Amino acid sequence: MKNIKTTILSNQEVSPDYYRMKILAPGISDLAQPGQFVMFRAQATDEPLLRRPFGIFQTGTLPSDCDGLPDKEFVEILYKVVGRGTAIMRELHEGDRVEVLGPLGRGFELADDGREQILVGGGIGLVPLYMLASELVKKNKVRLLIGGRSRKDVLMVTEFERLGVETYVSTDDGTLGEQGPVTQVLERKLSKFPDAVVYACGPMPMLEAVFRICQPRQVALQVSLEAFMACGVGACLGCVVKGAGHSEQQPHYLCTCKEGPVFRAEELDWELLEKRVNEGEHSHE
Amino acid sequence: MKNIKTTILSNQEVSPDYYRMKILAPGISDLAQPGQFVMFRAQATDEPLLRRPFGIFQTGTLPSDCDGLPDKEFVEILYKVVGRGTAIMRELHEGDRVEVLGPLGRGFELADDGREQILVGGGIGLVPLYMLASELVKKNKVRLLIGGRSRKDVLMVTEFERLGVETYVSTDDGTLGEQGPVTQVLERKLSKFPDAVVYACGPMPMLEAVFRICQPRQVALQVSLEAFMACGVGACLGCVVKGAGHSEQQPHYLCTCKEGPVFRAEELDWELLEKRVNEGEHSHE
Amino acid sequence: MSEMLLSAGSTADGPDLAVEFAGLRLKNPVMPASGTFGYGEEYSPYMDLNRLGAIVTKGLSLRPKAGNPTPRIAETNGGMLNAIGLQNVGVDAFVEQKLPFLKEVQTPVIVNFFGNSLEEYGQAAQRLSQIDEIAAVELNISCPNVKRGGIVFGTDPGAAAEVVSLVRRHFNKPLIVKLTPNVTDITVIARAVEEAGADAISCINTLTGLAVDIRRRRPRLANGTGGLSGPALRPLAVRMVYQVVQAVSLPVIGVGGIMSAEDALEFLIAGAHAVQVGTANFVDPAAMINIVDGLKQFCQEEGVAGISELIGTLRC
Amino acid sequence: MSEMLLSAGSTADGPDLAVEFAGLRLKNPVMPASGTFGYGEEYSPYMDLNRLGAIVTKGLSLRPKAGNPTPRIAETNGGMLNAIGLQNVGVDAFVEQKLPFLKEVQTPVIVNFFGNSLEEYGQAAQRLSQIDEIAAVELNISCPNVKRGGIVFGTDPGAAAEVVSLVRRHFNKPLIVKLTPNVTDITVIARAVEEAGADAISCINTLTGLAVDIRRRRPRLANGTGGLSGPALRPLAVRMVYQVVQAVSLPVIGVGGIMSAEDALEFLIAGAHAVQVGTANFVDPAAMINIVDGLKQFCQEEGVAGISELIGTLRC
Ligand SMILES: Cc1cc2nc3c(=O)[nH]c(=O)nc-3n(C[C@H](O)[C@H](O)[C@H](O)COP(=O)(O)OP(=O)(O)OC[C@H]3O[C@@H](n4cnc5c(N)ncnc54)[C@H](O)[C@@H]3O)c2cc1C
Ligand SMILES: Cc1cc2nc3c(=O)[nH]c(=O)nc-3n(C[C@H](O)[C@H](O)[C@H](O)COP(=O)(O)OP(=O)(O)OC[C@H]3O[C@@H](n4cnc5c(N)ncnc54)[C@H](O)[C@@H]3O)c2cc1C
Ligand SMILES: Cc1cc2nc3c(=O)[nH]c(=O)nc-3n(C[C@H](O)[C@H](O)[C@H](O)COP(=O)(O)O)c2cc1C
Ligand SMILES: Cc1cc2nc3c(=O)[nH]c(=O)nc-3n(C[C@H](O)[C@H](O)[C@H](O)COP(=O)(O)O)c2cc1C
Ligand code: FES
Ligand code: FES
Repeated sequence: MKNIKTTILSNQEVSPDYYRMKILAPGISDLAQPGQFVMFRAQATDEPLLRRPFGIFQTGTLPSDCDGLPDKEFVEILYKVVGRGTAIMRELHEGDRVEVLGPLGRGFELADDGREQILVGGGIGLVPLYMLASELVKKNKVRLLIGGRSRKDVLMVTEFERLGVETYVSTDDGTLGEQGPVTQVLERKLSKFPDAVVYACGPMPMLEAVFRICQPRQVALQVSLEAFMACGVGACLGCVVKGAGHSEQQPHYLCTCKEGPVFRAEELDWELLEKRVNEGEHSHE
Repeated sequence: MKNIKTTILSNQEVSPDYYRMKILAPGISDLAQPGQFVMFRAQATDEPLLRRPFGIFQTGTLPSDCDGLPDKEFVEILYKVVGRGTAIMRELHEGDRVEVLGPLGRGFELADDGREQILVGGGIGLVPLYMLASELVKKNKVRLLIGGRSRKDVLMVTEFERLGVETYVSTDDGTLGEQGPVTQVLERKLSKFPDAVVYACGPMPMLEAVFRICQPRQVALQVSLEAFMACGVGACLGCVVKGAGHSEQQPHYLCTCKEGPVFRAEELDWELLEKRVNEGEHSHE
Repeated sequence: MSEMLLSAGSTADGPDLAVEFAGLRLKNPVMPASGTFGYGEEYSPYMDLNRLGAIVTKGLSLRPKAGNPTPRIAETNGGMLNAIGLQNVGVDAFVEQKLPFLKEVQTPVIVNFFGNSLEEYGQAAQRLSQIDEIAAVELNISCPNVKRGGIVFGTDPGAAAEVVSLVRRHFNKPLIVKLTPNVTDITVIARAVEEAGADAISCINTLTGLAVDIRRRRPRLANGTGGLSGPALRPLAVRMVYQVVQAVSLPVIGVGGIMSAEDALEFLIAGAHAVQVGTANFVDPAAMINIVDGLKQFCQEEGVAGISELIGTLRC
Repeated sequence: MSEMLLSAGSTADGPDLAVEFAGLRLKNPVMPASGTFGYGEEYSPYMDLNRLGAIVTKGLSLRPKAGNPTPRIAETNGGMLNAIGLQNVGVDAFVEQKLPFLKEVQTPVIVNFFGNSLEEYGQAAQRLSQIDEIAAVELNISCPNVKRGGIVFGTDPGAAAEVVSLVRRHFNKPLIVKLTPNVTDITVIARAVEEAGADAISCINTLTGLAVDIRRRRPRLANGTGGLSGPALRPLAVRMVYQVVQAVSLPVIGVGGIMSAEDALEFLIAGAHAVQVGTANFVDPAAMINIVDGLKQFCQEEGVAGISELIGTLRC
């Protein structure tokens, strides 16, 4: 784990509002596990104040430019422009100075013991699944179910296919792949491969739906969560999520940044998870 | 006077830490008078919060790029990197979006009635004198006395000479021109041309010294001042300077942004001016 | 588009931004904060003053006031400190030199004023009550810069009530009282001011701060301390507006760190009937106009016919 | 370089950053602010904890505490709001699980703690007094998030004195009391706390703020309000530190919005004996180390032999 001031190697638009950024990151690149993330900040900006968390899309090494310098170990992130921080990121260029802290958090446990491997992702949730898939394909057949509202929310299909992953696309509006929710495809696959293990990352309602399908079938499920984060290392307790057994009387919180972002489904309190965004019922303290 | 969102035409280093920036500024360019200034802000930055004041170095028109667009009326500023705002400015490129408010303030009165015209400037204080000189040379012989601590503080000599201005350089350490303060040269010139009018811009101690020389000789003197500014238009009253006749009992403040930045020497309270930076004697209110 | 298609309260121009409170009817809820907009004139080359909900003047005192020595302003992170010291031309010069210009503008004029003693407050109120062109006054009991002025009145409920009662006696148009955030419990002051006869509350003035020039080991302001304004302050201001709205039944004008329509909406949703924009004017003279336009757009996007439907809709 | 050339107080390594106050001797005046540095361990992969002047823990209570629902944090301009709700493992788990790690670090450990009642404060103090490895405690009477906790004690001089006296009775190592900025006059609380037996004062905790999600018309924090921290707050914190330093004879630890050595120096020059760094740790885990290095460099540039020569040198 390292906190480095470094430079950007490349920053390219891959589809409207989606960008891939390669960051020179020796000492982070080599340690990164699928499902881990980094805290990122463009060095020039004080606004926004806090670093932003991004999943590690992939790691790798670029050959040196014959300039006598060592090979360039990089971390690559894939981000969607949604607000102030990411709007600033889109303007960055090769050579710009940035700060990166990582690799952070607990990644996916590879359950690559011969069982069917099913990945479920939507939108930007595909990011951590890519690095996971690159690991899993070494020993297993990997299936990826990609869901999205519409054609434009479906990313990286070719990249996954190039890894040898079998991809199934579904969109709510039918503009790409089959029409309907990704869970419809998941149900079919699980009927066929009841012993499969499932890894999921995406919006909360999708994860919820995936959980509702996996739980009665006793399918092993790991999910990667998001949360507002300030520190990324377990120090601020800002990013917690309700753990299994949580109650008002006996609260049980887990740090998304440190105990996650990947959790086994049974570690979480799914009843309350869903309510996360709707909290605020509580009176002022 | 206009408040525009516009773009940068060019931003070039002229010597270490000094930059010239041309800004597309129709509606400002054509109104600007020598000694006036603009309030500037790079559109992307919220930190620093406030706009920064910069004297107008020159205005002009760039021919259109044969792209069918109209000619490009620009305002040019010349700035020194001293802090956060100017550090951000140095990184800006052609095409970057900026906000400019101007032209602001009261510029120099052209006393070009045949009298000798003497300009005295130091460091970044040369900025407003350049546009002034370009006006004055139309009708008069113009002499510029440039002072600075050292060779590197002396800028733009060739530019002024190209206008037809006779320049006299002096530095404290003698690394360029004559050794000694610029006021030494001024004294010589005023002995020769006792009817001259003087225009000065530069650090406060230099202006002070210029005033001490001009006053007993009853030489007409205009000085351009700096002050911290928030609004630049006379609304916040943050930029005031003590006017002639100021006293604790009968205070008399002038807005540097609106009633200045150029003042006739007799409008100011020179006793108290000097103390400006040392104020803070006052007890808490 | 047929009239029939318009929902109640909206006009052919889209959502209705008009607000009504304390006997004032404003075409929209956006006005400058006192002291950041001079006497109106200063910004008139850059904007159409007719587009504002109201104009609020620099704080006036009965007699002219010279203000503090310089430096008077210093920038901080997300904000600025000021210690102008309430420099102003005085009521008479205002009437002679500034009001004629404001009369030509189709926007209500609110005069912010203060005194350095109870007596001065009373005299100023009396003098202001004679000026027809003033739509309302805003009583500054909260300026943190003047030794024997604002701070004494604004931080003590008894003193606040006393000065408000006195001014109330001399002034029968809408009386807005502007509160300081430099207190333990702003609702105590708000209630005192309500009982004393205020018609509305402006909330908040600046927060007292100190910035140090570390090389010179001196305060960066000649006055020592100054008032913090700007976006840094906004969460504090929104909190206090919400508290005051809950505590009293007077309408509240929200002020503190508003830079954009989104910021203004935080205050309106928290219960403010109008907003004042201060430091943002310095950052961008177009700020208030952009906010007015942004409010309209937000109403459109959210499908509400008028801005007043949004006021006080915060669910805590 | 010969020893002879060194001015008093400086060492071969350059200026001396050591500070001494309230019976503590710290190698430098820089320490984390409670709640922003976990229990020390969390940041240990990124920095050498031995380089800090002290380590201050997350606020502890006698029994573990679960904290508030989420979202617990929201970013604002130049700052952030938090309503963690004082989630902590409790004193016993701290001693068992966290302290062993801290024992290995050559840096004094200061335990921040709180209670939800007088009784709880007393019990926690008693329990903490039994732990040898603790160099000092920091009593949080200022947390704005807990209904029956901090705020009651920290805003009322009588209540503040009561809790400090009680804790004082149970605890004979250095007792630091941390004040809230949410008060009209912080010197009143500071004096009460001094008389009640505090050895030092930390100044300040967070300022209560509210941020609104304008689309959902809900507070952005589940708790409603939260505590504002970060550089936005700094001018307020520096002002209050200066006021407290003038008002009492206790040493003061400055905290609020420190991001850089320059920021830390504002507090030291205003009279603080040490500084705490909070939100800056999130922005850059190297912040405190950079500050330590920057303080040394500043002393060198200014030609002072030791940082303590700079403390309280502000001329107002
Ligand atoms: C562990 C983790 C991994 C992530 N991986 C990726 C990734 O690979 N690619 C990617 O594009 N994004 C990822 N995110 C989300 C990313 O951090 C946010 O999109 C980003 O912080 C938004 O910054 P902003 O300044 O542009 O948006 P803001 O202006 O801060 O906010 C814009 C919108 O984004 C939401 N938002 C802001 N911060 C977060 C956050 N931390 N988590 C969730 N929502 C947030 C806000 O509620 C708001 O609606 C990840 C988040 C986490 C916690
Ligand atoms: C009417 C006017 C015309 C000016 N013309 C020019 C010009 O042509 N070229 C040029 O380079 N500079 C000019 N200046 C000064 C310029 O505005 C400041 O250098 C600039 O604002 C510094 O911004 P910063 O963020 O880089 O510095 P900051 O980080 O804000 O401060 C760095 C240093 O600059 C000083 N400073 C900051 N703002 C001002 C200010 N408004 N006036 C004086 N000192 C300040 C600070 O005290 C500090 O020591 C002018 C100022 C005024 C008032
Ligand atoms: C330069 C300046 C001058 C001010 N003068 C006054 C004043 O005369 N009377 C007053 O009531 N408030 C005055 N204020 C306070 C503002 O009206 C406003 O309450 C405060 O700035 C917070 O709003 P903002 O963050 O939008 O600036 C002044 C503020 C600034 C920045
Ligand atoms: C996430 C977070 C948690 C905090 N928890 C505590 C706490 O447990 N006890 C305490 O006394 N202060 C707590 N604080 C307040 C800080 O210690 C500090 O006083 C405040 O953040 C101001 O400093 P800063 O601007 O450097 O962050 C917390 C602050 C933050 C941001
Ligand atoms: S982000 Fe700070 S604890 Fe997780
Ligand atoms: S800068 Fe605002 S009055 Fe001059």
